[in-house]
Amino acid sequence: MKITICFYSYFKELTGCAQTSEELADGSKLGDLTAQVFARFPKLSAMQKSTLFAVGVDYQNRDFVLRDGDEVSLFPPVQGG
Amino acid sequence: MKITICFYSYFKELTGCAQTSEELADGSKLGDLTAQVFARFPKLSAMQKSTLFAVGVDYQNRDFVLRDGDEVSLFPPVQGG
Amino acid sequence: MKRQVTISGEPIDTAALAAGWAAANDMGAVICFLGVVRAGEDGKRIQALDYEAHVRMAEHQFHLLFDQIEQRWPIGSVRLVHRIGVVKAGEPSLWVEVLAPHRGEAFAACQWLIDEMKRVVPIWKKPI
Amino acid sequence: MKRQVTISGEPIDTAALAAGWAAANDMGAVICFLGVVRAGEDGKRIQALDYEAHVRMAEHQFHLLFDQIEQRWPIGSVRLVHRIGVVKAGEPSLWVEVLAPHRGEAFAACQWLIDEMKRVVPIWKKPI
Repeated sequence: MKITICFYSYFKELTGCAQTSEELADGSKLGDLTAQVFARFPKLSAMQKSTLFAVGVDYQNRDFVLRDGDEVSLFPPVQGG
Repeated sequence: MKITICFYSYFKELTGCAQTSEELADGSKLGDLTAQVFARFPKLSAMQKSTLFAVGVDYQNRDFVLRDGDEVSLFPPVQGG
Repeated sequence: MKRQVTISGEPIDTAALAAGWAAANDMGAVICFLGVVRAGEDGKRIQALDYEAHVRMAEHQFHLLFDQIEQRWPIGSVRLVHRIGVVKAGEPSLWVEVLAPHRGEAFAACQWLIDEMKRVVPIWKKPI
Repeated sequence: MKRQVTISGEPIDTAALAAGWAAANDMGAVICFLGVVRAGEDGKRIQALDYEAHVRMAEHQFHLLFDQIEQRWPIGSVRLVHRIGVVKAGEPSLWVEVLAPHRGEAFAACQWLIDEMKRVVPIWKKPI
Protein backbone atom coordinates (compact mmCIF):
# COMPACT_ATOMS: atom_id res chain seq x y z
CA MET A 1 0.00 0.00 0.00
CA LYS A 2 1.04 3.60 -0.56
CA ILE A 3 1.24 6.13 2.25
CA THR A 4 1.64 9.88 1.76
CA ILE A 5 3.99 11.59 4.23
CA CYS A 6 3.87 15.32 4.94
CA PHE A 7 6.54 17.31 6.76
CA TYR A 8 5.96 20.59 8.56
CA SER A 9 8.04 23.42 9.95
CA TYR A 10 11.82 22.85 9.87
CA PHE A 11 11.29 19.15 9.11
CA LYS A 12 10.82 20.32 5.51
CA GLU A 13 14.34 21.70 5.54
CA LEU A 14 15.75 18.56 7.18
CA THR A 15 14.20 16.34 4.49
CA GLY A 16 14.38 18.79 1.60
CA CYS A 17 10.69 18.24 0.79
CA ALA A 18 7.19 19.03 2.07
CA GLN A 19 5.71 15.74 0.96
CA THR A 20 6.79 12.29 -0.12
CA SER A 21 5.43 8.75 -0.14
CA GLU A 22 6.42 5.26 0.93
CA GLU A 23 5.35 1.77 -0.15
CA LEU A 24 4.54 -0.55 2.74
CA ALA A 25 3.20 -4.07 3.20
CA ASP A 26 -0.50 -4.29 4.07
CA GLY A 27 -1.01 -4.30 7.84
CA SER A 28 2.03 -2.15 8.47
CA LYS A 29 1.97 0.08 11.51
CA LEU A 30 2.81 3.72 11.89
CA GLY A 31 6.05 2.65 13.61
CA ASP A 32 7.07 0.66 10.52
CA LEU A 33 6.51 3.68 8.32
CA THR A 34 8.42 6.08 10.54
CA ALA A 35 11.37 3.64 10.75
CA GLN A 36 11.50 3.68 6.94
CA VAL A 37 11.23 7.48 6.86
CA PHE A 38 13.93 8.02 9.47
CA ALA A 39 16.22 5.58 7.60
CA ARG A 40 15.68 7.57 4.40
CA PHE A 41 16.25 11.01 5.99
CA PRO A 42 19.20 10.83 8.43
CA LYS A 43 18.92 14.52 9.42
CA LEU A 44 15.32 13.94 10.46
CA SER A 45 16.38 10.83 12.35
CA ALA A 46 18.22 13.01 14.89
CA MET A 47 14.82 14.50 15.82
CA GLN A 48 13.12 11.16 16.49
CA LYS A 49 12.52 11.73 20.18
CA SER A 50 10.67 15.00 19.76
CA THR A 51 8.81 14.11 16.54
CA LEU A 52 5.01 14.17 16.64
CA PHE A 53 3.00 11.84 14.38
CA ALA A 54 -0.48 12.24 12.99
CA VAL A 55 -2.56 10.16 10.62
CA GLY A 56 -5.06 12.38 8.88
CA VAL A 57 -6.08 14.96 11.50
CA ASP A 58 -5.46 12.85 14.62
CA TYR A 59 -2.37 12.06 16.65
CA GLN A 60 -1.54 8.35 16.62
CA ASN A 61 1.12 6.21 18.23
CA ARG A 62 3.50 3.71 16.63
CA ASP A 63 1.04 0.82 16.99
CA PHE A 64 -1.57 2.43 14.78
CA VAL A 65 -2.34 0.17 11.78
CA LEU A 66 -2.10 2.09 8.52
CA ARG A 67 -4.41 1.75 5.55
CA ASP A 68 -3.73 2.40 1.86
CA GLY A 69 -4.02 6.10 1.07
CA ASP A 70 -3.45 7.31 4.63
CA GLU A 71 -1.78 10.67 4.98
CA VAL A 72 0.82 10.71 7.72
CA SER A 73 2.25 13.95 9.09
CA LEU A 74 5.57 14.29 10.91
CA PHE A 75 6.39 17.50 12.69
CA PRO A 76 8.34 19.05 15.55
CA PRO A 77 6.68 20.27 18.78
CA VAL A 78 3.98 22.81 18.04
CA GLN A 79 4.29 26.47 18.96
CA GLY A 80 1.18 28.37 18.05
CA GLY A 81 -0.08 31.53 19.69
CA MET B 1 -14.57 68.79 66.69
CA LYS B 2 -17.10 68.03 63.98
CA ILE B 3 -16.96 64.87 61.87
CA THR B 4 -19.04 64.27 58.74
CA ILE B 5 -20.43 60.76 58.36
CA CYS B 6 -21.52 59.29 55.01
CA PHE B 7 -23.57 56.15 54.52
CA TYR B 8 -23.58 54.03 51.38
CA SER B 9 -25.74 51.30 49.86
CA TYR B 10 -28.51 50.00 52.13
CA PHE B 11 -26.95 51.73 55.14
CA LYS B 12 -28.74 54.85 53.84
CA GLU B 13 -32.05 53.05 54.25
CA LEU B 14 -31.13 51.75 57.70
CA THR B 15 -30.26 55.26 58.91
CA GLY B 16 -32.72 57.21 56.77
CA CYS B 17 -29.98 59.53 55.53
CA ALA B 18 -26.96 59.62 53.23
CA GLN B 19 -24.99 61.98 55.44
CA THR B 20 -24.96 63.29 58.99
CA SER B 21 -22.45 64.67 61.48
CA GLU B 22 -21.31 64.14 65.05
CA GLU B 23 -19.56 66.34 67.59
CA LEU B 24 -16.64 64.66 69.35
CA ALA B 25 -13.94 65.62 71.83
CA ASP B 26 -10.53 66.39 70.32
CA GLY B 27 -8.37 63.27 70.16
CA SER B 28 -11.32 60.96 69.70
CA LYS B 29 -10.78 57.79 67.75
CA LEU B 30 -12.74 56.26 64.91
CA GLY B 31 -14.05 53.68 67.40
CA ASP B 32 -15.48 56.46 69.60
CA LEU B 33 -17.29 57.93 66.62
CA THR B 34 -18.73 54.65 65.43
CA ALA B 35 -19.95 53.81 68.95
CA GLN B 36 -21.86 57.12 68.91
CA VAL B 37 -23.22 56.43 65.43
CA PHE B 38 -24.35 52.89 66.24
CA ALA B 39 -26.03 54.17 69.44
CA ARG B 40 -27.90 56.74 67.38
CA PHE B 41 -29.00 54.32 64.63
CA PRO B 42 -30.13 51.02 66.18
CA LYS B 43 -30.94 49.41 62.81
CA LEU B 44 -27.39 50.09 61.67
CA SER B 45 -26.07 48.71 64.92
CA ALA B 46 -27.22 45.22 63.92
CA MET B 47 -24.73 45.43 61.00
CA GLN B 48 -21.71 46.31 63.18
CA LYS B 49 -19.75 43.15 62.46
CA SER B 50 -19.84 43.52 58.70
CA THR B 51 -19.52 47.32 58.56
CA LEU B 52 -16.49 48.76 56.73
CA PHE B 53 -15.03 52.12 57.82
CA ALA B 54 -13.10 54.67 55.82
CA VAL B 55 -11.73 58.10 56.67
CA GLY B 56 -11.50 60.14 53.50
CA VAL B 57 -10.50 57.64 50.79
CA ASP B 58 -8.67 55.12 52.99
CA TYR B 59 -9.82 52.25 55.15
CA GLN B 60 -8.99 52.79 58.82
CA ASN B 61 -9.46 50.77 61.98
CA ARG B 62 -11.05 51.79 65.26
CA ASP B 63 -7.78 53.15 66.71
CA PHE B 64 -7.42 55.79 64.03
CA VAL B 65 -7.31 59.27 65.63
CA LEU B 66 -9.79 61.62 63.98
CA ARG B 67 -9.21 65.26 63.17
CA ASP B 68 -11.71 68.09 62.86
CA GLY B 69 -13.38 68.05 59.43
CA ASP B 70 -12.65 64.39 58.69
CA GLU B 71 -15.18 62.64 56.49
CA VAL B 72 -15.96 59.15 57.71
CA SER B 73 -17.76 56.61 55.53
CA LEU B 74 -19.65 53.58 56.81
CA PHE B 75 -20.76 50.94 54.37
CA PRO B 76 -21.59 47.25 53.95
CA PRO B 77 -19.29 44.78 52.15
CA VAL B 78 -18.53 45.97 48.64
CA GLN B 79 -19.83 44.19 45.55
CA GLY B 80 -18.60 45.83 42.38
CA GLY B 81 -18.14 44.12 39.05
CA MET C 1 2.96 50.89 34.08
CA LYS C 2 0.27 52.90 32.30
CA ARG C 3 -2.93 53.04 34.30
CA GLN C 4 -6.39 54.41 33.78
CA VAL C 5 -9.57 54.24 35.83
CA THR C 6 -12.95 55.50 34.73
CA ILE C 7 -16.00 55.33 36.99
CA SER C 8 -18.89 56.80 35.09
CA GLY C 9 -22.59 56.59 34.36
CA GLU C 10 -21.91 56.42 30.62
CA PRO C 11 -22.37 53.11 28.76
CA ILE C 12 -19.08 51.26 28.27
CA ASP C 13 -17.98 51.71 24.66
CA THR C 14 -16.28 48.37 24.06
CA ALA C 15 -15.55 49.08 20.40
CA ALA C 16 -13.69 52.28 21.27
CA LEU C 17 -11.82 50.53 24.08
CA ALA C 18 -10.88 47.60 21.86
CA ALA C 19 -9.55 50.02 19.25
CA GLY C 20 -6.93 51.10 21.81
CA TRP C 21 -5.19 47.74 21.55
CA ALA C 22 -3.21 49.00 18.60
CA ALA C 23 -1.14 51.03 21.08
CA ALA C 24 0.33 47.96 22.80
CA ASN C 25 4.05 48.64 22.80
CA ASP C 26 5.90 45.33 22.59
CA MET C 27 3.36 43.69 24.84
CA GLY C 28 2.78 40.08 23.82
CA ALA C 29 -0.45 39.56 25.72
CA VAL C 30 -3.66 41.54 26.03
CA ILE C 31 -6.33 40.26 28.39
CA CYS C 32 -9.65 41.91 28.42
CA PHE C 33 -12.41 41.07 30.84
CA LEU C 34 -15.95 42.26 30.38
CA GLY C 35 -18.45 41.85 33.20
CA VAL C 36 -22.01 41.84 31.92
CA VAL C 37 -25.22 42.21 33.97
CA ARG C 38 -27.17 38.96 33.86
CA ALA C 39 -30.94 38.80 33.60
CA GLY C 40 -31.07 35.71 35.79
CA GLU C 41 -29.08 34.92 38.91
CA ASP C 42 -29.95 32.43 41.65
CA GLY C 43 -33.28 31.77 39.94
CA LYS C 44 -34.40 35.40 40.17
CA ARG C 45 -35.05 37.55 37.10
CA ILE C 46 -33.85 41.14 37.11
CA GLN C 47 -34.21 44.02 34.65
CA ALA C 48 -31.04 45.81 35.67
CA LEU C 49 -28.54 46.48 38.43
CA ASP C 50 -28.27 49.91 40.01
CA TYR C 51 -24.60 50.51 40.88
CA GLU C 52 -23.57 53.03 43.53
CA ALA C 53 -19.99 54.04 44.26
CA HIS C 54 -18.04 56.15 46.72
CA VAL C 55 -16.35 57.49 43.61
CA ARG C 56 -13.32 59.33 45.03
CA MET C 57 -12.53 56.46 47.36
CA ALA C 58 -13.12 53.85 44.63
CA GLU C 59 -10.67 55.62 42.31
CA HIS C 60 -8.11 55.81 45.11
CA GLN C 61 -8.55 52.14 46.01
CA PHE C 62 -8.13 51.14 42.36
CA HIS C 63 -4.85 53.05 42.29
CA LEU C 64 -3.68 51.29 45.46
CA LEU C 65 -4.41 47.98 43.71
CA PHE C 66 -2.50 49.17 40.63
CA ASP C 67 0.46 50.01 42.89
CA GLN C 68 0.46 46.44 44.12
CA ILE C 69 0.15 45.04 40.59
CA GLU C 70 3.13 47.13 39.56
CA GLN C 71 5.19 45.60 42.36
CA ARG C 72 4.14 42.02 41.70
CA TRP C 73 4.08 41.62 37.94
CA PRO C 74 5.81 43.21 34.90
CA ILE C 75 2.64 44.77 33.50
CA GLY C 76 2.70 47.38 30.73
CA SER C 77 -0.76 48.81 31.18
CA VAL C 78 -4.01 48.45 33.10
CA ARG C 79 -7.22 50.16 32.04
CA LEU C 80 -10.41 49.74 33.99
CA VAL C 81 -13.88 51.14 33.42
CA HIS C 82 -16.70 50.62 35.91
CA ARG C 83 -20.12 51.87 34.97
CA ILE C 84 -22.35 53.13 37.78
CA GLY C 85 -26.06 53.95 37.91
CA VAL C 86 -28.60 51.71 36.22
CA VAL C 87 -27.05 49.07 33.95
CA LYS C 88 -29.59 46.96 32.08
CA ALA C 89 -29.31 43.18 31.82
CA GLY C 90 -27.10 42.31 28.86
CA GLU C 91 -25.02 45.47 29.18
CA PRO C 92 -21.46 45.56 30.52
CA SER C 93 -20.77 47.09 33.93
CA LEU C 94 -17.03 46.40 34.03
CA TRP C 95 -14.15 46.46 31.57
CA VAL C 96 -10.67 45.44 32.66
CA GLU C 97 -7.78 45.38 30.22
CA VAL C 98 -4.27 44.24 31.08
CA LEU C 99 -1.30 44.40 28.72
CA ALA C 100 1.83 42.46 29.59
CA PRO C 101 4.87 40.96 27.86
CA HIS C 102 3.55 37.40 28.41
CA ARG C 103 0.17 35.84 29.02
CA GLY C 104 0.89 34.28 32.42
CA GLU C 105 1.38 37.59 34.19
CA ALA C 106 -1.47 39.21 32.25
CA PHE C 107 -3.95 36.52 33.37
CA ALA C 108 -2.64 36.55 36.95
CA ALA C 109 -2.82 40.33 37.31
CA CYS C 110 -6.25 40.58 35.71
CA GLN C 111 -7.80 37.90 37.94
CA TRP C 112 -6.13 39.31 41.04
CA LEU C 113 -7.38 42.81 40.25
CA ILE C 114 -10.99 41.65 39.89
CA ASP C 115 -10.84 39.54 43.06
CA GLU C 116 -9.35 42.41 45.09
CA MET C 117 -11.78 44.91 43.61
CA LYS C 118 -14.65 42.83 44.97
CA ARG C 119 -13.02 43.00 48.40
CA VAL C 120 -11.97 46.63 48.77
CA VAL C 121 -13.37 48.97 46.12
CA PRO C 122 -16.48 50.76 47.45
CA ILE C 123 -19.05 49.93 44.80
CA TRP C 124 -22.42 48.33 45.54
CA LYS C 125 -25.26 47.04 43.43
CA LYS C 126 -29.00 46.74 43.86
CA PRO C 127 -31.23 44.58 41.61
CA ILE C 128 -34.07 46.38 39.84
CA MET D 1 -21.73 25.78 23.52
CA LYS D 2 -21.24 27.97 20.45
CA ARG D 3 -17.85 27.49 18.85
CA GLN D 4 -15.94 29.04 16.02
CA VAL D 5 -12.41 28.58 14.71
CA THR D 6 -10.77 30.63 12.01
CA ILE D 7 -7.25 29.91 10.77
CA SER D 8 -6.46 32.43 8.10
CA GLY D 9 -3.81 34.62 6.57
CA GLU D 10 -6.02 37.70 6.97
CA PRO D 11 -5.19 40.29 9.66
CA ILE D 12 -7.25 39.81 12.83
CA ASP D 13 -9.97 42.45 12.89
CA THR D 14 -10.23 43.06 16.64
CA ALA D 15 -12.80 45.83 16.30
CA ALA D 16 -15.17 43.58 14.36
CA LEU D 17 -14.62 40.73 16.81
CA ALA D 18 -15.19 42.98 19.82
CA ALA D 19 -18.44 44.18 18.25
CA GLY D 20 -19.75 40.61 18.57
CA TRP D 21 -19.84 40.90 22.36
CA ALA D 22 -23.29 42.41 22.12
CA ALA D 23 -24.60 38.94 21.33
CA ALA D 24 -23.69 37.49 24.74
CA ASN D 25 -26.89 35.84 25.86
CA ASP D 26 -27.11 35.98 29.65
CA MET D 27 -23.38 35.43 29.94
CA GLY D 28 -21.93 37.40 32.85
CA ALA D 29 -18.30 37.14 31.83
CA VAL D 30 -16.44 37.72 28.60
CA ILE D 31 -12.72 37.02 28.50
CA CYS D 32 -10.77 37.97 25.50
CA PHE D 33 -7.12 37.15 24.97
CA LEU D 34 -5.06 38.71 22.26
CA GLY D 35 -1.60 37.31 21.49
CA VAL D 36 0.59 39.91 19.84
CA VAL D 37 3.90 39.32 18.04
CA ARG D 38 6.70 40.97 20.01
CA ALA D 39 9.60 42.79 18.37
CA GLY D 40 12.00 41.62 21.06
CA GLU D 41 12.21 38.22 22.73
CA ASP D 42 15.21 36.74 24.57
CA GLY D 43 17.26 39.77 23.58
CA LYS D 44 16.78 39.17 19.85
CA ARG D 45 14.98 41.64 17.60
CA ILE D 46 12.58 40.33 15.01
CA GLN D 47 10.55 41.98 12.25
CA ALA D 48 7.79 39.38 12.16
CA LEU D 49 6.87 35.76 12.77
CA ASP D 50 5.99 33.48 9.89
CA TYR D 51 3.29 31.07 11.08
CA GLU D 52 2.69 27.74 9.38
CA ALA D 53 -0.19 25.41 10.16
CA HIS D 54 -1.44 21.96 9.23
CA VAL D 55 -4.76 23.73 8.79
CA ARG D 56 -7.23 20.82 8.62
CA MET D 57 -5.60 19.10 11.55
CA ALA D 58 -5.36 22.33 13.55
CA GLU D 59 -9.08 22.98 13.09
CA HIS D 60 -9.87 19.42 14.16
CA GLN D 61 -7.60 19.64 17.19
CA PHE D 62 -9.23 22.92 18.25
CA HIS D 63 -12.62 21.21 18.07
CA LEU D 64 -11.34 18.34 20.22
CA LEU D 65 -10.23 20.94 22.79
CA PHE D 66 -13.65 22.61 22.59
CA ASP D 67 -15.26 19.21 23.25
CA GLN D 68 -13.22 18.95 26.42
CA ILE D 69 -14.07 22.51 27.48
CA GLU D 70 -17.74 21.73 27.00
CA GLN D 71 -17.43 18.76 29.35
CA ARG D 72 -15.43 20.59 32.03
CA TRP D 73 -17.00 24.04 32.30
CA PRO D 74 -20.42 25.64 31.65
CA ILE D 75 -19.23 27.81 28.77
CA GLY D 76 -21.62 29.65 26.45
CA SER D 77 -19.29 30.34 23.57
CA VAL D 78 -15.69 30.03 22.40
CA ARG D 79 -14.37 31.88 19.39
CA LEU D 80 -10.77 31.56 18.28
CA VAL D 81 -8.88 33.16 15.43
CA HIS D 82 -5.29 32.23 14.60
CA ARG D 83 -3.56 34.15 11.89
CA ILE D 84 -0.99 32.31 9.76
CA GLY D 85 1.63 33.52 7.31
CA VAL D 86 3.75 36.56 8.08
CA VAL D 87 2.55 38.54 11.12
CA LYS D 88 4.53 41.71 11.77
CA ALA D 89 5.73 42.68 15.24
CA GLY D 90 2.95 44.60 17.00
CA GLU D 91 0.19 42.74 15.17
CA PRO D 92 -2.00 40.08 16.79
CA SER D 93 -1.57 36.44 15.81
CA LEU D 94 -4.19 34.99 18.16
CA TRP D 95 -7.62 35.98 19.42
CA VAL D 96 -9.44 33.84 21.96
CA GLU D 97 -12.83 34.82 23.32
CA VAL D 98 -14.71 32.89 25.97
CA LEU D 99 -18.22 33.72 27.20
CA ALA D 100 -19.48 32.12 30.40
CA PRO D 101 -22.05 32.77 33.11
CA HIS D 102 -19.31 33.64 35.64
CA ARG D 103 -15.74 34.83 35.46
CA GLY D 104 -14.09 31.87 37.22
CA GLU D 105 -15.00 29.37 34.55
CA ALA D 106 -14.32 31.87 31.76
CA PHE D 107 -10.76 32.51 32.99
CA ALA D 108 -10.13 28.80 33.62
CA ALA D 109 -11.36 27.69 30.21
CA CYS D 110 -9.52 30.45 28.35
CA GLN D 111 -6.19 29.73 30.02
CA TRP D 112 -6.61 25.98 29.61
CA LEU D 113 -7.40 26.38 25.91
CA ILE D 114 -4.27 28.45 25.24
CA ASP D 115 -2.06 26.05 27.22
CA GLU D 116 -3.45 23.01 25.41
CA MET D 117 -3.27 24.73 22.05
CA LYS D 118 0.47 25.17 22.57
CA ARG D 119 0.73 21.44 23.24
CA VAL D 120 -1.39 19.85 20.51
CA VAL D 121 -2.48 22.24 17.74
CA PRO D 122 -0.13 21.91 14.74
CA ILE D 123 0.99 25.49 14.22
CA TRP D 124 4.62 26.57 14.08
CA LYS D 125 6.40 29.89 13.87
CA LYS D 126 9.68 31.10 12.40
CA PRO D 127 11.23 34.49 13.23
CA ILE D 128 11.91 36.79 10.29
